[in-house]
Amino acid sequence: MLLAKSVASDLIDTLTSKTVDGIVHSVFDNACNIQLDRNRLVTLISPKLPNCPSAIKLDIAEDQKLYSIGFKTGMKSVINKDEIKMLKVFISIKLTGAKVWDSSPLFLRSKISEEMLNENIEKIRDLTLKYGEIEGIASILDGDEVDNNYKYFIIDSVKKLTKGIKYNDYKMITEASKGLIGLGPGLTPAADDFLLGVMASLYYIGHYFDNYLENLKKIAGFIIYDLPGRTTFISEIMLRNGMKARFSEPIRDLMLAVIHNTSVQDKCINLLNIGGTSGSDCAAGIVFGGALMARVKILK
Amino acid sequence: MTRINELFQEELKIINMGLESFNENLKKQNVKTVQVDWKPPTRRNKKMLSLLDKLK
Amino acid sequence: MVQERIEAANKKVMKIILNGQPTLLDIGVAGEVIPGMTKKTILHAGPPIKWEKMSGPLKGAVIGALIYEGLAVDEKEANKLAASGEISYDPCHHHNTVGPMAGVVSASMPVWILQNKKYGNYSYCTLNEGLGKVLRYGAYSDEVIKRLKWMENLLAPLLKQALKLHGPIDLKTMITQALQMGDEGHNRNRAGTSLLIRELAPYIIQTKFSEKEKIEVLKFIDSNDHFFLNLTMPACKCTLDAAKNIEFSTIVTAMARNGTEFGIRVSGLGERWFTGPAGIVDGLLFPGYTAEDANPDIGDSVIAETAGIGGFAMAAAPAIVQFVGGSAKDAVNFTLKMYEITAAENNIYKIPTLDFRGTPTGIDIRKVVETGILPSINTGIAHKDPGIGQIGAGLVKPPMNCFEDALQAFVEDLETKNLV
Amino acid sequence: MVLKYLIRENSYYDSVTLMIITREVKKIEGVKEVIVGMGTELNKELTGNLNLLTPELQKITPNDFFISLDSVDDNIAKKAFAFVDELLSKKKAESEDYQPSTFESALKYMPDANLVLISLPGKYAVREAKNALLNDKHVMLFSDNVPLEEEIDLKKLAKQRRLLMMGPDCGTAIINHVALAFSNVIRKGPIGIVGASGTGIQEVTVMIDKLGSGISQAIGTGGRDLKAKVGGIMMIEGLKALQNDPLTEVIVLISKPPDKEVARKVLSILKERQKPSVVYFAGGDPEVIKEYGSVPGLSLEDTARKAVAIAKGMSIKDFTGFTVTNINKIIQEETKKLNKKQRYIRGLYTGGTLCDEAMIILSALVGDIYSNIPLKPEGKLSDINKSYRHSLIDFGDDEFTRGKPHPMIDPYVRQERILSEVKDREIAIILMDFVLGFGSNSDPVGEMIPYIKKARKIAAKDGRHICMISSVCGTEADPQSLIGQEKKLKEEGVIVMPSNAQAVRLAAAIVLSRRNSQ
Repeated sequence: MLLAKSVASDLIDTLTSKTVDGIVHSVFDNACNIQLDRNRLVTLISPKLPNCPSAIKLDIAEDQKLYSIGFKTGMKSVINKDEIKMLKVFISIKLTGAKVWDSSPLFLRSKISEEMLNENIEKIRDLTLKYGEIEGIASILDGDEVDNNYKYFIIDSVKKLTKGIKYNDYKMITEASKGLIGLGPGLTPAADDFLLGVMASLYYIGHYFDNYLENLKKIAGFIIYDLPGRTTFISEIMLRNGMKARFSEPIRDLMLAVIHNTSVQDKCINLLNIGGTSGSDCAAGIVFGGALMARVKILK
Repeated sequence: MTRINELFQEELKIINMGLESFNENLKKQNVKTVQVDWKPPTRRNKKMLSLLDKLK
Repeated sequence: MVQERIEAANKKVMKIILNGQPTLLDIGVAGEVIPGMTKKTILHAGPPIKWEKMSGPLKGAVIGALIYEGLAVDEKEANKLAASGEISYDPCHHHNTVGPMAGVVSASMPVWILQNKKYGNYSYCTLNEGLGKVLRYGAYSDEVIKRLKWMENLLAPLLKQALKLHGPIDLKTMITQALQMGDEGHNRNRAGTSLLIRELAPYIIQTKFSEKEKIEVLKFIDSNDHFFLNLTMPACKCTLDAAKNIEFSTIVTAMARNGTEFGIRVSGLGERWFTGPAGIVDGLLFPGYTAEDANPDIGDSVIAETAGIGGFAMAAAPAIVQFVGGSAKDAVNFTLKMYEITAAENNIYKIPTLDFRGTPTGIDIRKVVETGILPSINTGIAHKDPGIGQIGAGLVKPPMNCFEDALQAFVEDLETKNLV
Repeated sequence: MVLKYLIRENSYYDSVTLMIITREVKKIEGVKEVIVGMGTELNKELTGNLNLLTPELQKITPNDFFISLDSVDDNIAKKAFAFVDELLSKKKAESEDYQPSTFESALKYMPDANLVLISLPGKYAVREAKNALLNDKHVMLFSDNVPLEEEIDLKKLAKQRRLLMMGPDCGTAIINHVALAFSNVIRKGPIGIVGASGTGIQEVTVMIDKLGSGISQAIGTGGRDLKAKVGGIMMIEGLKALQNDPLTEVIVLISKPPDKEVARKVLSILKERQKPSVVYFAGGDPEVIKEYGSVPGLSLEDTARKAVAIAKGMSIKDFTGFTVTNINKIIQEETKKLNKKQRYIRGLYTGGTLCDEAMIILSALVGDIYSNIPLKPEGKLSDINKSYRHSLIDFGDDEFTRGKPHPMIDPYVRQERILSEVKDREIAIILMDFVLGFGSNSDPVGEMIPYIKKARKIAAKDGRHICMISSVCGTEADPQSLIGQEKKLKEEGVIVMPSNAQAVRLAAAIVLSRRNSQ
């Protein structure tokens, strides 16, 4: 019997005493994804990883590999708000009594000046180019220096996206995102991480400039307008959570640091270390989205 | 009826010592088989082998 | 032919081991019941070792025992006394005794008294102190000393009375049941502890102690899953001791480690120890600890594997496998591998998940050397600094040179008797 | 440019591994472009832009993983993908079945085992084989380079304990319809086979299956059983067993030309019992065989046809022609395509006995044949890597396989050779065998197709047509699909013949018709 250390609020809210069937979608060293139905996911993670939406952090030793506990792709499981039971094996995970990690946004009043905000955004750009992985699409941050196939392929769509958001042109936004969703290496394709970063800035910096939440939500909605079937299942869930302003701890911490001017450097480095190129691609999105919102300030 | 003819009447049950691909192919034919994780008699040194042989 | 002679000797040894009847008789005071024990004797786990060579947990335990015995007032004084030469250190094994982890036994400590009903030999073991900051992990704070005093003045006398009322307990049957309830007798003893409480509870109630004291004792035992370990170990010890010194037998009758060295004894080679460096345990560390914190392997509890349970019955305890990062199937594979180096299958200790096949029993040094397969031992991991306690659990293997040296000595022995 | 791709449906790899792959593969010298990712629309579109897209890649879904790679030549691609495979398949600590460490413990784990299949390195294999025999287990010894004396001791011990000792160097056997090591899936039937040659048994059993009949048992004895010193110990034990076996009605014996004395001993065993038998001694004297009442086989195919005829109670006729109806049309067409200087045949064989049979048939029709395993010493190629006039190469022979996997598993050596052969302006025909069944490569023909294409291009550069002829030794029930393999060859314009013998005869006929039309 394993214990859950913490459970994401967005997940626990959707679970009731009625059990739901799940199938193990994929298993890695520190994570195991269980697909509940068409668009619901449970991610079991090692305590080593930060909290993120739809995740359950297991109470096991840091270096314990999840696949060695016995999770295997295709394995059936049964889930309700108290427990996850893996049917064929001896494993069950107790959820009752686990800490709830609130994945919803933390919009706190900010007292820093606009220059400070812009400075923080530029700092993220420099750190990403210096420490980040640029095999994905983070290379678009530096103009001409690095060239890789993805950069040329998406430069127009990115320009169209920023223009679309600036002029509230929903058609342009959806067209732009159609040229981005699903592109790039990685289990969560690089461009998806980028879009997640854009949405993070949209919400947090949008809130800094006192935009109405509904306006921000509408724009986010159009960014992932025709998402189904365009990218991997895991990435789809990530973008859906992003649309509802639910971001993983490293992203949320960085955004809070940017609008409160606290330890931007550490939080940024922390994000850059996530996954292969995911962290850097997301940081690139944050910079693009941040620079845009700092210019536009109030969305129509 | 030689012992070889007895074999022809039995269900094949195989001990496979060596290439694992042979074992996999036998499993594909639903043959009861066991793969031996074989290593040279004593991995350390000849001395131990000679000691063991003295006790044989 | 020498092979027949060896096979005959081993057959005899296995008969003795499989017919052993470990029975819990009584509780006594170490200094009075353990042969060769004096006020200034400190017994410890594993093969012989000098004070200077001892590792952190063992030194801590010695210091704690000296303070507990009133031979020293504090750590400084105890340290001086320990190194003074006045204290004589000896392995528990040399006195029919076994002790978990540091395994330190001093004169006034209460001990279980067991007898192998079939062959009459006795064995002894202290009572288990529980988890966390305890003497066997090298802790010696006041809290530890206080608990040892409490065990001496309340726990032991009360259990002694209860045992007298109940009469001797057949441990072999109890261990057999525990193996079929998810224990393997080394790292997992929850079932055994529960069976013991159930057996003694009615008699504990009848003892002449206050309500509060009885509750205290029952709560103490219930709070410690490993309470039964200190009975499984002497049970294995008296089972194996009956099979000591059988000429020409290559069966291992003792394995133990003192935190610095791992040692084995072989039936046909009498009292001699064959030692090698104690290994670092490969396992699951509790959150917050890393491999650097781990002390090399320590404790007499590997007597369980020597008698065919513990790591040799892992298939019976799938829950344990989580510690070694494997699946339930791995537990079965670990046990199956042990059949390759043992002489017989146990007649009583059976494993449900292997269709009640007897556990692999009686390690044969010839098979260990020939196959290159080492006994796999489930064990707890102690922190290398005294007084911290257990920081994980996992699997460890003895150094191969113990078995090679033993084999060489065995052949040389035969050569002197020109039988080879 | 060589484009290679890999698809893994519904599989997910952690992004750090993927990043390492992309980075490391790009570093491999000779890799032009690589793209790694999931099969989303955009990734496929981008892959198309980089012209790394293939029809197969077009069909994958966002939850499928793919790698597409463009490199200078195939070796680079092969190296890159070996690296990728290693990274992708870093085996998770799955717990498979229990694997005992020694023969004794395997015996304890499976006491009712009745056969031990040994493919350990030669010097250890003998010790384990003896161990198995002493424990009354039949043995199939796949390992080669076992000293002859050891083989004799093992076979004597087996005979004394009335056990089978198949091998050493025995690659093919089908016992109780289980394909052991390199064997095909053959229908059940009345024909029992004892053979001293691996691919010989495969060709005969496959032919029997194609003719609608089947086998009871196929016993391998290893290539040296009929040598004088060994004296046919296991061949004789095998024949006796088949004679006592109620399910065996016809006995077939296959071997290279045996020692005279041993041949007599073996044939007299066949003579004693009433069961009919067909004997193929690879070019041996048919008269001796007739003397002892057995039917001589003129080729592996002929042997199979005769055994099936006897089994079906039909009349026995020699067969040395073709079953292909428009054979003359094929011969004319191919001859026309060849220029005057194109005169020689080059045979690239993975099966040793098939190569032997080809040499026997060809030397009778077109004269001297050179080889790394010549019929006559004077036919030995001075450099086995350089063909001369008519040359047939057995890539399974020790000189080629030392330290390398058998060509039936890894086609690398033959892939290289075909490219060098076509550069010779005097060659008219390339002969190739493809052996299916368990143990062989999962797609033997597929592996050769790119090289056949390249070979044709090389020849076409100076207007030469190369006539390629093949036969596929396999059955419909084999793991590789026989029809699929033959279709791939035909699509490349390779003439696919029903048997090795007919393929070789066609080659001879074309070369002769080319010479006569001079």
